[in-house]
Amino acid sequence: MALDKYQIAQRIAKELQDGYYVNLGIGIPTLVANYIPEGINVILQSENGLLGMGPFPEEGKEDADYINAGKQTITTLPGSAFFDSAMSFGMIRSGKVNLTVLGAMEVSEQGDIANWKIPGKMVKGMGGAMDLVASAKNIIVAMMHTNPKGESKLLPHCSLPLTGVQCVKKIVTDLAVIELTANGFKLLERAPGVSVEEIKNKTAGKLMVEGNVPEMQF
Amino acid sequence: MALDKYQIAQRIAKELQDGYYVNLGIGIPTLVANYIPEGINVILQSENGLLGMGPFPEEGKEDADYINAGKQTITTLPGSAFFDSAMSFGMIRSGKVNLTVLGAMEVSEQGDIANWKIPGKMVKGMGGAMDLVASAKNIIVAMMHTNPKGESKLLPHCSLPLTGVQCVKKIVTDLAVIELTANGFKLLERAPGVSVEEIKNKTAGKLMVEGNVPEMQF
Amino acid sequence: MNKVFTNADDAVKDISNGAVIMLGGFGLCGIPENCIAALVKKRVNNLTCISNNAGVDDFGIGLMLQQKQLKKMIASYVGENAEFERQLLSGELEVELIPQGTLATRCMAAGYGMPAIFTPAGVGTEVATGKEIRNFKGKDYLLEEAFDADFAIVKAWKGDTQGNLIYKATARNFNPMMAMAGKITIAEVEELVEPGELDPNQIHTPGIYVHRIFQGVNYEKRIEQRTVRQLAN
Amino acid sequence: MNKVFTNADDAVKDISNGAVIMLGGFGLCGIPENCIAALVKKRVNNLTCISNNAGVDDFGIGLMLQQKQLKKMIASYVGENAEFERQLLSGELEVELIPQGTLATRCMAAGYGMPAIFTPAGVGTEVATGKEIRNFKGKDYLLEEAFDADFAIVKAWKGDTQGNLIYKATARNFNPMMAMAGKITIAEVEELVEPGELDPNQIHTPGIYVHRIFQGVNYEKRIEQRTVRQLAN
Repeated sequence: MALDKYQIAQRIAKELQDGYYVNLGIGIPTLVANYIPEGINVILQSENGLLGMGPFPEEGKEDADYINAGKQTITTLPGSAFFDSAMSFGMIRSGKVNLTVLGAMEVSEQGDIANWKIPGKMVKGMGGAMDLVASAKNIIVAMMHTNPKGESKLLPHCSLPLTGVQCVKKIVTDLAVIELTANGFKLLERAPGVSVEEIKNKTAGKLMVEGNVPEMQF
Repeated sequence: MALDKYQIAQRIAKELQDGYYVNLGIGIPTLVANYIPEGINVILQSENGLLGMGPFPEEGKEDADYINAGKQTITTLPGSAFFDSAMSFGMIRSGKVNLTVLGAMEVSEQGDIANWKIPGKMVKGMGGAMDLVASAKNIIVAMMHTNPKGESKLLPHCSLPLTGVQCVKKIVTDLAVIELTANGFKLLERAPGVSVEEIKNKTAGKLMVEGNVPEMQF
Repeated sequence: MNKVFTNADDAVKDISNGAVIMLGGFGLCGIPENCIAALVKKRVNNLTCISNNAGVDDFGIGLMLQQKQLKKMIASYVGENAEFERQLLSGELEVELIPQGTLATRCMAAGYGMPAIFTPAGVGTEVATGKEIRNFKGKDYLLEEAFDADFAIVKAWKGDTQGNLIYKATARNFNPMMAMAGKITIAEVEELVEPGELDPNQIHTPGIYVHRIFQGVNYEKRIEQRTVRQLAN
Repeated sequence: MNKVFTNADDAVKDISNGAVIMLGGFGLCGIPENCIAALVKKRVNNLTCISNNAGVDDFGIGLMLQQKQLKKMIASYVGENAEFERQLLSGELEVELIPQGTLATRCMAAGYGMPAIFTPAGVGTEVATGKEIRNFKGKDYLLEEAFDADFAIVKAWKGDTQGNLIYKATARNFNPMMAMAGKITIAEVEELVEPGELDPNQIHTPGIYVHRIFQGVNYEKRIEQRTVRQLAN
């Protein structure tokens, strides 16, 4: 059965390691914060200027001056630090952020990603995504395997304007965990009960399948 | 009579205007701070990271963490701000410092300045001088008119390695106030009792003298 | 040397049609509410605005968009503004969308006296169109020029009459870089104090960068996405 | 994730011969005294040191010079050190003197992920020799590359166990940029506290930049030019 967005976040959380500084994009990536494994310490970077992002505030304790990159009200944690946007993207560009998780509209076999613009339809802007994908050492995409029309979002080449090139390392969808290799997409894990065949059918780009592909563990 | 170093500083202080941010180099320039005219507010920038430098501390109140660019113990004033060296030279490069006063070994007719190195003899380094002369809008040199051997320090061309090119706007020496023009040195004022003839004799570069040259007023 | 202005109307008095203006803030957080209101009231137009976002329809820069005061908007994300999208798609508004880090760093470059910077953001995308690409140690970077703004308008938490500023929490965002970048920098603060009341070790923007300062009034500080704690899943 | 080290010996243990090291401080102000002492004790050699100054004969980096531990020194001003001058003139020590702002900005560039910066400092002088010159809007600038240091060693006033740092007064100087620039950054602090004890709004170096931290001991904090107030003239 395909994962829901919470389970996608839960699976991605397993990629976290102790001491990681992590930037979580808007949408499913934000949910990853709810599943940080016990016993490891992960520090969330919010590119508007905060390290050590805490949970949402309790009702009535929202402060307009405390927001995350999704403009949501947030709190700090012991050890948090505020900084300006130049320093924020400085730490991103200099590779200090260990992992970036973000959503995508399309990912190509080469690891290209498109997630900021649909010509003639949607003009929202790239925000910090282009900086993040151009610099992060490790980039995981969290997305549905297909778009609302049922078309694959894992393509030989992106059709939409790119956000970055050859940068995605891993994709976690509702159906699969996929690694980006020199030879294209490689299937690492299946969602529980989802067949290799179904994943193949819903992956427009070349998909390598080696041996027995295990089901995701939670 | 030739000025002493205190009088040179005193004469330079007359160039200060209300609201000026000023960087004073080591030596005679530092003394300028003692002669800031009444009624005007001048803020001193120390390039190691302080705006609003105050006087030296009282005996016994020296703090090793409070120093100026000459490594002297200093104090702050109400409204002071500390910052790092990158921001310090940022404000210098972006032209926020209104006036820079520094010493020199040689100045040329073109406004070139040499003050950091005597090949084979003295190797101290340029410190912040190259940044200051490359960026400051207004640069006044404070120096003796001649070197200890009696040779002119105002030359057709500098013989020593340059600190910056075509940057000096004005020179105040023990003998004269001189402006840098497209046509070379221009004599503006004489030290009290010093003749135009003497200044001419001690100026190796071309010196323009127009009309009656007034004595400096203090 | 008096940097203190009475109010926003006074501080923005000489901003005229066609000016290039930077405005601090991220979303609606840390925006110069008072100055925006004054610019709306003043109906100055043909402006080029440099700001991370374009506000929402009825707050922030959105208020100026409603009155069609903008000729051009340079931003990184404009997703919450229907009027913006309408003006963009109809061609009424010129828009330059650039990566957020590039926006921040082009402000910083101006404030630090650097004419241009190199960034990898946008390499291989349409953002790179027409830009110089240069390879350093095997990686490609775009050459991006420093901004050149007539005015920078920022919002701080506390400030003193010499122009020293302290921002609060994530309301800091673009404000410090923009404060450094303006030919004339106008700061509105929630609390204006005398010199000496701010700890010199804690100042985010030294006064040398600030030309005008005033204590703002009636801050709404609207929250864009009020989100409160709930149990996971 | 434990960033806390016992002491300087522990923190510099893996700095080996030939390493490229940045050291914070301006003159003797804000220098990492404990780490310098540990490097002297360790007798690691063939080092390239990037620091604004070279200390004095018997303190700061001067202590390493006495033991001939340096292969190369990159600094802006080295005027207070006779042993330095001797090694330089005799050719024992390789020296690169660069403008102070260039030094600061090349550190900043590394910390901000910018491969190079443009600065007007040194145009027309021997500092420009062999460097690319580029004109922007009528003014010439030198292209200066970001530093690439194995270790950055900085000294802060207060720090927490997550690596957040606060510097004191002018002891800040080069420390924040160097902290950002090291592949491995070691911070020694006068006071090491638990997370939450430092105000997140007042942190100068966020912990993400700091890999190792320890509370230093026995700070001498030597004053180079003790100067006290006297009547003018």
